[in-house]
Amino acid sequence: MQLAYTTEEQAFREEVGSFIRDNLPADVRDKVLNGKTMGREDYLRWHRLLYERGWVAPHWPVEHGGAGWTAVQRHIFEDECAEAGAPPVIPFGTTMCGPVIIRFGNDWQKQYFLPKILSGEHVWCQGFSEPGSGSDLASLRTKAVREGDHYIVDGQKTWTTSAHFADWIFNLVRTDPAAKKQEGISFLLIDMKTPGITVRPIVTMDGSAEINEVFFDNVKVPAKNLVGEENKGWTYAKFLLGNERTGIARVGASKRELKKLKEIASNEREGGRPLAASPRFRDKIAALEVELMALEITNLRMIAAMRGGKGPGPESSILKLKGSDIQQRLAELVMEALGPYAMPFQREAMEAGWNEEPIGPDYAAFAAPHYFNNRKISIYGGSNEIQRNVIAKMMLGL
Amino acid sequence: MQLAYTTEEQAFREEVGSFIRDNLPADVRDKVLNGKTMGREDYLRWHRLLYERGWVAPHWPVEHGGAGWTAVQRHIFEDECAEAGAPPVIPFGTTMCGPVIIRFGNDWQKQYFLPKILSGEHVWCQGFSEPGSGSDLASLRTKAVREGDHYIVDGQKTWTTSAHFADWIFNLVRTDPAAKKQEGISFLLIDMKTPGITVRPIVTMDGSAEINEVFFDNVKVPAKNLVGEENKGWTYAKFLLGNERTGIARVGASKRELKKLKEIASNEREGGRPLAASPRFRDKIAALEVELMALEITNLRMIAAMRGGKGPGPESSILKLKGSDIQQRLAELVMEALGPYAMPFQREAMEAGWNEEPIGPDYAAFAAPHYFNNRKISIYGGSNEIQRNVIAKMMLGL
Amino acid sequence: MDFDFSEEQRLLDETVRRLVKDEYDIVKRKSYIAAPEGFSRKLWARYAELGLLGLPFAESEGGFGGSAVETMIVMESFGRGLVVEPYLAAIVLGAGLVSLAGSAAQKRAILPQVASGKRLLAFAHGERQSRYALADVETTASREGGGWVLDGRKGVVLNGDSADTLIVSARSAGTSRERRGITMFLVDTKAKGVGIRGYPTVDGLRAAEVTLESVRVAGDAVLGEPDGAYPVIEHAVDRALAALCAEAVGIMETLNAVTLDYLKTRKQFGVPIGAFQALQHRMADMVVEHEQAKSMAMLAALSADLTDVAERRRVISAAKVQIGKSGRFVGQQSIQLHGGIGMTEEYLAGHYFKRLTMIEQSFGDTDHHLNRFAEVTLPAG
Amino acid sequence: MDFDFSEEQRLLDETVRRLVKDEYDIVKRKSYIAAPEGFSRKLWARYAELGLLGLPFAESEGGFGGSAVETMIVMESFGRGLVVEPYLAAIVLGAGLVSLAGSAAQKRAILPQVASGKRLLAFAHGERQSRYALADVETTASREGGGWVLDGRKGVVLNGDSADTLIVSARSAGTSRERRGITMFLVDTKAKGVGIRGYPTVDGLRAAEVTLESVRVAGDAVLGEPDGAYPVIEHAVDRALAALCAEAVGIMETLNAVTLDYLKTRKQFGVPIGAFQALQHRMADMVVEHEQAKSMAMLAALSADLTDVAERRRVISAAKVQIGKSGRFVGQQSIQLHGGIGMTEEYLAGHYFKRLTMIEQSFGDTDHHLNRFAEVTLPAG
Repeated sequence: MQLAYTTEEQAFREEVGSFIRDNLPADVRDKVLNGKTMGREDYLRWHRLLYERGWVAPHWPVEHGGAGWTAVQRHIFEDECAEAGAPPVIPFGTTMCGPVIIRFGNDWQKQYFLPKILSGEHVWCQGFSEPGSGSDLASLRTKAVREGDHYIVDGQKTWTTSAHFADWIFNLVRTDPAAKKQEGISFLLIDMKTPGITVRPIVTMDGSAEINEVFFDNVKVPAKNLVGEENKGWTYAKFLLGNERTGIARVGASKRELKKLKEIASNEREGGRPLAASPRFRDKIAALEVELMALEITNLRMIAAMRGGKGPGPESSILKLKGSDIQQRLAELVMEALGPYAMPFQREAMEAGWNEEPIGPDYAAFAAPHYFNNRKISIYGGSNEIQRNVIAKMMLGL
Repeated sequence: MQLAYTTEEQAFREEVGSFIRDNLPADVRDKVLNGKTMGREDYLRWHRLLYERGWVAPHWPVEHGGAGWTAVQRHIFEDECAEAGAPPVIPFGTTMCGPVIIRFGNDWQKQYFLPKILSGEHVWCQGFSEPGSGSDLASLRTKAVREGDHYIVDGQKTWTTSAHFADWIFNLVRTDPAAKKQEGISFLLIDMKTPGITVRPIVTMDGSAEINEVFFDNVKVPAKNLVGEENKGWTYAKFLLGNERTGIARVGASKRELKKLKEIASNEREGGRPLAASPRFRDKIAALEVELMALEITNLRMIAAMRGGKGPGPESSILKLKGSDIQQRLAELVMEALGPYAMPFQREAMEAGWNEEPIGPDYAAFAAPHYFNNRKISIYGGSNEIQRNVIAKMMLGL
Repeated sequence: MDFDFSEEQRLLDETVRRLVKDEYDIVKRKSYIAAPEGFSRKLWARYAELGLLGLPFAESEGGFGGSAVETMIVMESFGRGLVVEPYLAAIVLGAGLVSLAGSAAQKRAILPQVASGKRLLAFAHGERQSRYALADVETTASREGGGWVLDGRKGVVLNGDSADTLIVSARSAGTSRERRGITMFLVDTKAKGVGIRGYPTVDGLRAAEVTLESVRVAGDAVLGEPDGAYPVIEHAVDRALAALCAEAVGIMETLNAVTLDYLKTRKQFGVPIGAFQALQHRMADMVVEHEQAKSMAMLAALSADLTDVAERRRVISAAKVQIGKSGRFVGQQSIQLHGGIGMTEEYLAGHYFKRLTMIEQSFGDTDHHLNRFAEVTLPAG
Repeated sequence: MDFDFSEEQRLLDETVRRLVKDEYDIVKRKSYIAAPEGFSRKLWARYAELGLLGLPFAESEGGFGGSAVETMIVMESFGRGLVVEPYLAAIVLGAGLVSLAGSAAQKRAILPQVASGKRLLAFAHGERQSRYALADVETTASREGGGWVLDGRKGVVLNGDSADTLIVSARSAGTSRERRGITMFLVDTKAKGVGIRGYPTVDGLRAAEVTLESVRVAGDAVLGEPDGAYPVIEHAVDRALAALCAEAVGIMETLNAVTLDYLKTRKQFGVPIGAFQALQHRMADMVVEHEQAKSMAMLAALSADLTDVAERRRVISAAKVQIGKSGRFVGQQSIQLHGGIGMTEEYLAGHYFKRLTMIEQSFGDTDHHLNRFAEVTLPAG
């Protein structure tokens, strides 16, 4: 039993660190570290650099462009990237749709889509949630009717992150309305430029517009874009949802935010002294740091358990629960640290290129919006209530 | 809108205060304030004094010996008694069984039992819970079979507070095993000296023995001890449980305990200074004091609402939830304040008459046992989970 | 002891409830916010007609002589509807300070204009370094001839960009953070040297950064006793805190109502989500928190003008602590129970949540007031 | 990076698990507690046979050279079974101090006897006023000839009533609460002037109040460097804290297991109570807390002998904070989910809950360690 990295792991870590130092564009890093609005091109610049290095989808099988890393290497990579302020790779292609195509797609799909996912030519988004189906995903109603060698798709998806700049969407559609709800669903790949698709941004309460509604009105989709078999889409969706959850704890990003919180609390003053020196505020930061330390080890333990070839199980719900709580509380403490200066709403200060004098300290503009935006973390990707259901039912047999 | 007492209310308060000062036996008060073991006679001495004053069951109709008080007067009385360290009146006769007899009993029962409840000649206990029926009270199985002018009772009750010194028990028994579970239950009054009754104490984890199992083996009970109609007992039990819940918040007792906590925290030392001056511990006391202030007002608001003649509704679940949380946290903080000196187990120091040198300060012996014992508060009388169910279903219609 | 409103109070309550119900929903509110000043002048005039703007000061001063209970009644309804007009800034604080500290002449000149809606006041007090400490004033006031010169910066001045007159606090004596030595001045926002940068706040209201560069005011611009403004400021802010507590209680009431409604109507897995016990229990706890908060808001209103300052501090700070904790729970959980829809700008819950959140950070957050409370109840040593 | 045990560690784990499983249940435990010393001498001899009593010190000292990881393995199983033998007091602390600070002669004289189970040690350090501050020592040591005279009182000395030898800390220089100036002494419990008042603790263990009245010891009774005991004491206590964390994790494992079992078997309203979502979610949170606690207990074991003292402090205190919070939640909720039966003396859950509660108050509670942690991670100023 030892927590120190092996010599090889340490060397790998240094390799990753130096790659980031040498390549991460300074303006992208600045946006990530300061929570500014990220556009398609911000993500893609980093994506292409990773692609050139062969690190953009390290978890894929080597023959499809993966890196053949161990779970520990993946963790090191993700941790280093997050702490250094590299943007995440948009997960919809590399982490979600790609593995489904690799596992269940036909040869044409593999040859056509996988290279474009890797290179960044195709940015993907995910068409799962619908207005009527939140936690109860299988109740979806967007339908696809086969006509000759096409499907005609009608319906609506929602909460679709990145749809406003995505090239493709992978969609769950109902192909057999008569079947039981899980059994009439298919998995369809749709070009976002197809006529009949409308994207409407959803503004969230923090004022940002990262998510969208996507409307499908008589959208004609070639039948060759069906993944696997018709009406088996639920199986592929479950594979996708159960896959790749080691990053779910978001430990690296939280470590970065903790560091920022400490800087802010040292800079803010209370009665002439740093807020970080006030026993009350200091205790809150410390309590959160302890939780994060524990989560990091819990995450590592689960990664280590995967080395034996076991996939991530319901245990990843533990990581999601604690991870989301920590992220939310970090944003909460940053906002608290600002005191009255959390109040000014400076939406424009969150856009790149804005260089007027900020109201209050330069980190003020992001504080409250981040807190509001982060409330989503315990809602999306399976709400915290769903995660507890998973633990109770799948781990504990209740 | 005003929170100050009226002149009449203030005069009443002073009357109560001076009665307590003049009459409450010092040794009983000492036992209450210091959490020592209370015996039957400790309760009864105070009971008899209240009886002589006409205050032992103030909420009863005046013709049966009640005091004709307003809800505010009752609150003042309870609050003054609790803060001053008077023991509670054992509620099983005055608050539980008495009102049921008054409402549903026959003339003989009223004439025989009510005066003896008032005078303290009969101490009562409650035969509701059974080993198989906790929150699901109506699933009880103790049966009573009619034979001539008697019932023959067989079965077992549990968690029976005061059974070891009670004279009578009011029992829910199943008289029609074929009926639906709520419909075959009767309400039977049983003399604890009847042959076939065995009382076995249940020692709780703090080492005390306040509760008991009560076994009924072929116990012969006169049919005249049946309250109301056979198989209607569930109605009477619901009346009993829904009745008389203004004291449920236990504000007076918590104010007394808060005072004690502050004294202890001022006496204990950390780094040579009073623990109460440590920002961390001070904050915890303060946060709890705020909750208690709020609960006191919430309690008063509900009492005021009852003045219009409305009985206590599901709102009393709010009082139970917050009240139990506050009581438990008070005991928790007292234990924390003791530091290592919460560890010595000095059961004998909790008995009256013990006068050896205590280990640690003289308040140490009670700290951890009280904390352990107080865990019951969120379990008995409808667990906190049941209280939340009540709010959700009866107040909110969920 | 009673919790009933008087007949006049009941009438006021009904009037304000009806007004807010008629004039406020999430769409109308957006249109009010879109106005240059960030609120509806038309509604402001209605409030004046109804006597609301003269509520908290005496009839002899041109007002209606209401107590903090009347303010509570107004603010609770304003919370229910998420009203954006500057009642807190201009009336509770601004007019409150004039009423508490002003000379007869000042009151005569200002308060009737306030009551009629013709003049807006704002309280320019907080500074970048002061956080929540009311005595932390570094803006300076120096005597010059019979008048004064003011220099400094004031931050997050509520509705500072729409005010006609600012009440500016400045240090006329003593050292930074000393209670003694603070003086208040009435300053015309158009006076030379006054710079105002207005902006929206995250909760849909408005505030401003104010700069004072050699601003010259006459001797009669002093509001209250020179060097002795601190007790008045503390009193006015305690009233503002009581008002904020009432507003927060109104917000919680609405949030609980819409969340309960959502639990009953939103279906998942074939049943209303309110059938799930974990959500039922959460909702029950939200109700408990609202009741506790409401109790303390009432107590705060009844204590906002106590002559026993220590007791006033104790109660007001306790109320703010309770409202902060209850509000955080109710706000966060109302969003959580709504799921995705609760996150969106077009749904009402998020707006209530944001305002509730900012109330917690107004005039001292939960930590600040827990400390202020403890200083009374558990004096150190 | 790996979390696997070595082959020897796996064997140790299996051995101790089996031993505890065979020799401990709630009835047997009661019989061990009923013995005069409050534990089973027979089991103590078994531990000696199995090498457990020599585990934490070097083979050259008569031990088996185990690290804090081996101690963790033992203590976690001891937690699972709620073992009452004085492993923490006599081995982790007592033998640990001798091994860390003793001279070659002292080690030779004492450690083999400890390993064989023939000699019991106890650490008489805390005092009435000291709470959790390790430097708060008022018991005095004065030189007299070549020896020393000890005077003072020690409180809540774990297993002090069964020890053959006490390790007594005393102030030989400096002022109260100063780190410098503390010296440790080996004191025979039968020495003249030593008074021992033993008693049970609320968690079923034993402790003692110790009085020292002009206790004379020879010069070679000094353990470690005169005046310089503090760093050694802190190190030994950090090891004890890591051991306590492991014990707590074992306790939580058992509590979660019996609670889950109860949820599955106890029926109310015609279904197992584990069918109620509110209880399912509670149980899920208990599992999460146990996992987080287990992570930190592992990290503590791997850090208990770090040469970087600040880093050791940081990790050990973080672990104690996590175990304190997780343990309180798991303990309280396990009783709550059991309902009435959980309150009774004859059911096992209450005993586990009581020990878990007292672990939180041992060698610094959550507040104490949160502060110690923050002193490293957020140094004041």
